[in-house]
This record gives sequence, C-alpha cells and structure tokens, in this order.
Amino acid sequence: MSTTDSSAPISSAPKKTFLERFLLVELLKGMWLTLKYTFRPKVTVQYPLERESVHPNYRGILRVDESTCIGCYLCEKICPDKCIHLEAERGYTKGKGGKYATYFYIDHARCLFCGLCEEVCPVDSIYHSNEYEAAVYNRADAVHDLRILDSGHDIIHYER
Amino acid sequence: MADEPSNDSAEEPAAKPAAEEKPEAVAEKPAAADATPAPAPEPEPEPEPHPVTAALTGQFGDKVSDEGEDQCGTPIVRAGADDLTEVMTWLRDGDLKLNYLSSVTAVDYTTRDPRFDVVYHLYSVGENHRLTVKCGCEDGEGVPSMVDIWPAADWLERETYDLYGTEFLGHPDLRRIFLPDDWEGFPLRKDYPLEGPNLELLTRQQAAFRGGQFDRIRGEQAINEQEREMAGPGVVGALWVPEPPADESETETPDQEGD
Amino acid sequence: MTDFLIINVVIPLVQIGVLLGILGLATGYIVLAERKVLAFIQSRLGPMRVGPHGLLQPIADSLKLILKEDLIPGSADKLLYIASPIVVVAAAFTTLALIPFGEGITLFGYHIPGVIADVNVGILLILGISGLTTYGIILGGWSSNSKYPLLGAMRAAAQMVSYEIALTFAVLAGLMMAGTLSMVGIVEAQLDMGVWFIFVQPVAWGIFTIAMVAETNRAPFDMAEAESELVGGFFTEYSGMRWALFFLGEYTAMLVMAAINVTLFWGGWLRPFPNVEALAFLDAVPSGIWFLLKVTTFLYLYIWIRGTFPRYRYDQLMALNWKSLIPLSILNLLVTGVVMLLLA
Amino acid sequence: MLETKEFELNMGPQHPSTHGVLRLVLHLDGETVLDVDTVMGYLHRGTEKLCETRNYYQNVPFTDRTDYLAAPYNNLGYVETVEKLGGYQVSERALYARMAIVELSRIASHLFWLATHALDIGAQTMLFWCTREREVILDFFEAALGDRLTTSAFKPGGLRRDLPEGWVEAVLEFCGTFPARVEEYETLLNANRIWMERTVGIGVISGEDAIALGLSGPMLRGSGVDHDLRKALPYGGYDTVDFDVPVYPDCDSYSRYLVRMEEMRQSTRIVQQALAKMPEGKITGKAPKMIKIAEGVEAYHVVESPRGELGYYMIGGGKDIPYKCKIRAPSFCNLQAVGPMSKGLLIADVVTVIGTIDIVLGDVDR
Repeated sequence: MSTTDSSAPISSAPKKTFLERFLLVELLKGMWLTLKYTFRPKVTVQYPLERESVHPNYRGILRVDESTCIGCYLCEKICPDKCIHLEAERGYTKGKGGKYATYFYIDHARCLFCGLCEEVCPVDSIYHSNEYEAAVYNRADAVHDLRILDSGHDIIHYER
Repeated sequence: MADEPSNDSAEEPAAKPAAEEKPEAVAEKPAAADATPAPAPEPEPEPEPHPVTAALTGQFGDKVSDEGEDQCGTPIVRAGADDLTEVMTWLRDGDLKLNYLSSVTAVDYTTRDPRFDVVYHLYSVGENHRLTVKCGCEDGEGVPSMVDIWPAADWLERETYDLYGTEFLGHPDLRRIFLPDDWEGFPLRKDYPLEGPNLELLTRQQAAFRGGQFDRIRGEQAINEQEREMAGPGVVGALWVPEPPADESETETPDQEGD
Repeated sequence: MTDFLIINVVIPLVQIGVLLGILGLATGYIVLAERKVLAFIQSRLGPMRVGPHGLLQPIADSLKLILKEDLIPGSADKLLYIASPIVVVAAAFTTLALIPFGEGITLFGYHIPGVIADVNVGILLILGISGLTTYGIILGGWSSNSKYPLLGAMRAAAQMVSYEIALTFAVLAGLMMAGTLSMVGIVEAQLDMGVWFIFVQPVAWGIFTIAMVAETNRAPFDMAEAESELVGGFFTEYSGMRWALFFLGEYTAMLVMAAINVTLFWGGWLRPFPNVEALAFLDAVPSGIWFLLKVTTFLYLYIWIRGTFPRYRYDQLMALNWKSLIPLSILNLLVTGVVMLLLA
Repeated sequence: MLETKEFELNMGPQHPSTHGVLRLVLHLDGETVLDVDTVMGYLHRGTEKLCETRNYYQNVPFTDRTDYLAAPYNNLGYVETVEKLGGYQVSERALYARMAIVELSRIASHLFWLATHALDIGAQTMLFWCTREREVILDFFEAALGDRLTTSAFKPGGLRRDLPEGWVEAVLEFCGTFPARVEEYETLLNANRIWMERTVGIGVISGEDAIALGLSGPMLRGSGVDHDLRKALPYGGYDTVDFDVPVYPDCDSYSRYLVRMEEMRQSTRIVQQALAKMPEGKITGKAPKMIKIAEGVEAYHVVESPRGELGYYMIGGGKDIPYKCKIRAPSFCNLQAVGPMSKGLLIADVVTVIGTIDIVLGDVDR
C-alpha cells in the first residue's frame, strides 16, 4: 500500500457554477487553446522530401564488412529468429588467412532488429547501419546477400 | 537489487554454480565472462518455513505440502486436486486474505507423473504477500475450477486449457481462447513441435510458392536460378529451412536451435 | 417579352450555372480548408503534396473519387441505394437558390439580384427542403442492408428531427424581429433597425449555432457518422462518387446553415454598423464580399469546434436538445414576444 | 405486441476503436448492450512457446513484442526475473538508468493511451498533441536503446550500452517542459462537459469487483484501491525515490483518466530523481555470457507496467533456455472487465470502456 494519504476521497469532477455552465466557459477555454495552436510552429516533417537524421545508435538495416568477417557463425547462432545464414571456409583467397564467409545472407523480412548479432560479433564485422528505408516490392529483395551486405542496398530515394 | 531474496531457500545455491560454470559458452566477448560472485550460499540446516506456509500447514496439516520458496522469496505449496477448492477458499477468506488471483498456468513435465502442474499465483491486495499454489494434474484429468472463488480465473483457466489441455472441472465456459476452436493439439506441451503440427501442409504451400506461383507474383522480374539459390528457401514461404538448400528440401525439421 | 425571358429565364439559369460551378469547387476547397485548419490546430501541416501547399488537392481528390470503383453491396436495395445520395445533394443544392449572397448588381441594364429566388416564405422553404436531407440519409443507411449504416441512419433520423425543433424556434425569434419570412426581407429589416439581430437576440443565436452544427451532422454532434463507433455510419457501404455525393451534400448543408445564420443574425450582406455614416467607406467593399467573409467565419467555426471537442453520445445529444435547447428557445421566444409587445 | 429480436453487432476485428484485432460480439437491444462476447487470439504468436526454445538473451526481443507500447517495461520484467533466477546483481547506474527509461516508457504509453482514448471519444486533436510528446520520448529511446518501439532495452545484469552523451540533459529538459503539456491536455478535457458526460459514470467497476476480477494498475487505482506494486513490493530501486500514487474513488472512466494523467506527472518526477541519483560507473551487464539456470529453479516476478501487474513466471531447465516462461499480461486480465463494465451501456460507451481499459492486443494475445 502506498504511503501517501491519497485514501481521502478527492472530488474528481470539477465543480462549475451555473453561470460558468451557461456561458460555456470551459469550452471557450479549450477553443482559445486550439486557436493559439493554429499559429504555432508545426512539428511534422514532410517525409519523402525531408528526412530526419537518426541517432548513430539507431539499429537500421544490417550490413556486413566482408573483409573483416572471420566466419565464426556467432551471429547465426545468436539470431533469435534465424534470419542470418552463412557458410565459412578456411582459406587464403582474400589476402588473409583463417576463415572467411563464402555464403552469407540476411533475410530482412524476418529480422527483429534486436542488435544481438552486432553485440556478439568478435570483430565488429556485422553491424546495424543507420539506414531505415528497407521497403521492397517483393520478398526476395528483402534478402541481402554478401555483396549487398557489404556495399549497402540500393535505396530508391523519392524524387519530386 | 532492492529486494534481493534474503531468505535463500535450499534451491538457491544450486542455481549459482550452474550459472557460472560455463566459460566456454558460445563465446561472446570475454570481457565480463565472470558473473557476480555468488552470494555465499547459506546452507541452513533446517530452513524455517515461510510464515505464510506455516499458517497454511497449520490450518490444513497434511493436505498441503511445503515446497520451499522461489527466487523472489514467494512461498510455494502443493495441494491435491481433491482439496484444492477447500484450500483456495480458505486462502481467500481466511487469515491470509489472498484476495487476488494473479495468474494461472501449467507446467508440462512430460515424463513425470502426474504430467502437469497447474500453478496458481496468489496475491493479497492490502497485506502485500504472495503465495504460489501448485496442483498436479494428469493428462486427460482435471483440477477443480476456481471461477467461483476468483472470477479472474475465468479467462486464465481458459488460456491454460487452450495451451496445455488441462481440464478445469466446473468451469462454466471452457473453450479455447486464443486458438481457433478446431485447432488440434495444445501448443505449450513439450511434445508439440515449435512450428506446429501441420508442417507437411506448410511445406507443400512453400513448394507451391517456390514452383510456379511465386514467379507469377514476381511478374516479369522472374527470379533466376542463381538468385534463388542465393536467396534460399526461407525467403519465399512462411517457414525457415535450417540448412542451406542442397536441392529441393521437401522435408523440414522443427527448429533445433537452442538444444 | 425579351425582358421577361431574360429576367425570368436567362438570369436565373446563369445564376444557377455560376453557383453550381463555384459550389463544386468551393466544396472541394472547404474540405481542403478543413484539413488544413485541423492540421494547424494539431501541430502539423496538412496536405502539402499536390500543388503549392496542397492547393490542388481538391482536384486530385475529386479525380480519384470519380475514377474509383463504384461498389453496390449485393444485398442492398439498389434503387434506393442509388437514389439516396442524389436526394441528399439535390435537397442541399435547392436550398442554395433561396440564399441572398449580396445586394445584386446591374449588368447590361438588367438588375441581377443577389438571390436566385426571393420567395416570400424563403426561410420556411429552406428549413423544409433541408429537412428532406434526412430522408436521403435514412434511405442510404437502410438500403445498404448492413448493420452499422442502419444504426447510423437511426441516429441521424432522431437527431435531425429533434434539432429541427430547436433550430426553428431560434429562427422564429429572429423572424419576429424581422416581421417577414423572406430572406432578403430579413436583411432589409436589419438595415432598417440599424442593428444586426445578434445584438438583440444573442440567446437565439447561441441556440441556432448549436442546433445548426447538430443539424448538419458535424462534430461534436456527428452521431450519424461517428467513425470511431459506427465506422462511418450511414455511408459505411458507399464508395467512390456516391460517397462523394454524401460529402458534397454535407458540406453544402454546412454552407447553407452558415448562410442562414449570417442572414438571420449577422446582417447578411450588410457591412458592420450599416447605419453609421462614419463607417460609410466600408461600402467600398462589395456586399457579396461581406457576406462571404461572414460565411467563411462560420465555416471556420465549424472546423474549429471539430478540432477542439470530443463527441457527444447519442442519448446525451438528445437530452441536450430536449432538456436544454428547446425549453430555452421557447423561453427566449416568450421573452421576445413580451418585450416586443411592451415596446410596440 | 411487436416481436423484438436481439440485434447482434460484430465489432472488430477490424474496427477503428478496438485498438487492434480484438473482436467484440455485441448483443444489443436498440443501442443498449445486453451482453458482450470477447473473441481474441488474432495476434497470438506463441511467444511463450518461442521463449522455451531460445536462450535467455535471445528472449529479450520477444518481450518487446508483447506490450509494444511500453516495450522497456516488458524488458524490465523479463530481465529482472532472469536476474532473480540467477541471482545477478545490477549496478547502481544501471538500476537508475533503467528506472528512468521505464518511467519514460510509462509516460509514452499513457500518452498513447490518452491519444487513442480521446480519439475514440471524438477529440481527434489529442491524438496529434500526445503523439508529438511521445515522439520526443521515442527519440530518447532511439538514442539510448537503439530503437524506437521494439527497444530490446536491457539485458540481464544491466543495459546493453551506456547512455549517449547529452542524453541525461535532454531528458531532464523534456521533464521540465512536459508538465505544462499535460496541463494543456487537461485544459482541453478535464472540465469539458462533453468529455465528462462521456466518461463520468461510464464503465463502473467497484474496488472489490476489480480485485476479484484480477484487474490491476490504473484500473484498480481508478476504483479507489490504493495499490501500486512499485510501493507494495518495491523492485528495481523504486523504494529509493519519492512519488505519489494517485487514487480516485469514483470507479469510472473519468477516475481512471485522472489517475493516468497524474501518473504521467509522477513519472516525470521519478525520471528526474532517478537521473539525479544515477552515479557514474559501469552500466552494462554483469551476468555471464551464457546464462544457465538449474533445473527446477523458479521465480514469479511482477512489475507495475503502465497497464498493471506484469508478471513473468520462469522455470530453469538446466540448460541455457528456460523450461517455462509464462507471461502474466496485464491487458489480458484487464480485458476480462469489458463484459461486466459495458453491460447496460450504449455502443458509444463500449468504445469508451475499451479505451479506458487500455489494452494492447500484442499483450492480450502474446
């Protein structure tokens, strides 16, 4: 139970005199407020034309830095909805030793954008970009392969 | 935490080592691998029963058994299905004033006998104490309904019935609440596959998608073979196929991750 | 003979043509104004995309509505379903003929009056015809053969019939002052008295204003539509152009009610203080502009109220009418009569 | 005598005022409600089943998606339960940062409740004013937690990352201006006769009935029951901050409206205090990277979410995944009152009643 003395009944409904009721005082107060708001600056952003920048911490579309990925499968393991898929091989093809990913795709249609993969990646190869425009015309396009993940997907920016 | 459970029960120490003994764990950054040093286990030789449990056992004797406390310090008791109504009525009207039924659920211990535990979480608005009551329930049998004692039990029991299939005898309207009336099986049972029992059906849908119909949806930009291989089957249908596709994967296994 | 033809046929036809042409556009722009004003109240900008500041939005909207598929529910009573939006629009448009928009002008030697038909029972006719709108709404709701429209139609019928009483009583008070039923006559009476009726009949004006909002089914009295309860009320099933006709009818009705309000209480086309010579320079502004200015103010009031208040409940709305407005308007009528008798 | 028939009206699952995919079958006499059948489950995603197959860290994002209007509170409930199971300590800094974040989420949730509730009753301006303020809070979440709605805010042991530079100051500035905004809402609604006629005496449920029906949160406090889990069973450091619990005795929608309005102010106070008390230090978790809870270890932990008593009942299974994870959803239990509360009222009042219960269908169906 709370320690406050709020158990005392509070008259919840405001009392009004007859004159106040008859002259619609509270209604006019409300109308005065809305009238003032008519002339105040507006807060909305005209989206396709103007874009608000997001905070750097924002978890947008996933990207993978192909050159640093060591193919450790941690992101695939931690992903709660299994949207990351990769296969890694051992080799020296890309000018570095150790494992590298040969096959990597992320299904953004399933992604939760929870950031767990970013958190577990030991080499900070997979990360959330600040890009949030991920709408596509068909589901297959929501799947980003290693090429797209590395270089970023094409965003069709609205012109006009 | 403000109210770290001070009266650790016998179960508590068991939890700590288990939590810590796994350094090779699917490794994340090794920085904080070590947990808080566990509060020194206090192996009390004879754990004092919680006053709530004591009051209850004092009233009912053998009909209820003390099961210790959970990690929040809430006492747990177990009662038989036959005595449940009597015990619960006393809990509400008696000295403990547990007037608030917080939640009803069940736990499926597949191999145990009885298979289910129906769990009631009680609370006293005013006295501010909690109690967990458990009652065993065999598959196909039931426990008495609590609707007459707490009206709140109505939907909570329907939910439990819907997801576990435990009957509540005397419930006025025991129907499924979330799932469609003609749903087969009870999803939260441990033997119910994660992705549902109609896996074969879904796979067929998926195959249909992957075959002709999907291309129709895509129209002129028909997906080429390479792209399809790259995209993998998880893209198209509603289901995820765990392995990268070698060829047509007709059979799918339930999600095995987490084991 | 030519004069007769011109005065009685050509001029009215031209007037009607001009009025309908303007009105079609005006309704679109009232909708745009409503969206804009509501947006401003709500800290946003409203339509901005079509044309500069969304000024071409009404054209885009009407184009969309015309091109939209016109659905008729399978179980609907088709004849009535098609007829009811026409009834609503026709009734609303007819009343416009009786509204004096100005003093009139002289063109090519012919005096063109500011009103299409100055009938000597003008205001009675307006109230009568606008009452027909109710039929359109009831029929529309009923013929849809759907539950939400039916409820909406029931509400609309009850509401509009009840509020007509309060509305008429409020009008009566003004008419007693004017001593005529002609819309032009009412304005001229105010010119003769040298004072707008609002200053002598403030209570009647208040009642009229509340009743007019209710009569046109506008927030906070938009029971019949009540999109959060009845998902659109009587026109739930309508789509495309038929839906647009209901809309057109509603906004025309708003315009007509605002015009009556202005004519009856705010001196119609008269400038402020019509008899004060010192303000004669105000006559430079054409009378039609004064009228439109006043009507615009009332249209703004409609929108402003919608942006501020929650919605009444159906039974509370009826209670407000029967328990407050009607008794008050009768009392007002009585007082007016007594005072006029004493002064006469 | 004319024969009269009961009129059956389907409200939902696609209806503007059912706040999601709730379906009510109203049995009407004219416009008077005789009985209400509630049909739900359209949004049932089997969260509890999913939680039994994912490990303790992976489950956090699922909890976002139950009560998505107050996701940090759900994260808190889950994470605190895991901490109880494992006996993990939370650093002071994390404790107060969490408190500030969840109280911000309470404000955001109540703002959205007010927006939709007022919109249902016809005051559409409230929708935009409230979302405007909520937007600011969501920006805070975006900066501190990484996402606006599905925050996945916490992890066992603390937060996932430290608060960004300047965050605390920005939040404090918001807390300074916010009460004036609440005042504006109240100017528009509090004394408004239409608002009062629509809410006073609508959806009455007595305190005893509310307790028996398992209602919680503002539903209880609007019925005169002085009960708030933050005071009754303090968790997460709530015993160290000073705030009042608003209680109004009228048992109607208007009381609950007043309770929630006052709670927004009190939450602002809590945020200010929490940020003032927040020390420097480590904010990220101290829990092991792989949480394993021994078999049979269980905890039922409850927190006072914006909607009421949010409980997590979890049992360890000896592995890194919980054996059982039951979510006691406040919306689900509160929704039980929709039948008793709307009997004898009109259709328009059913809308008020749904609004005043403040359900989130993701929370109801899970």
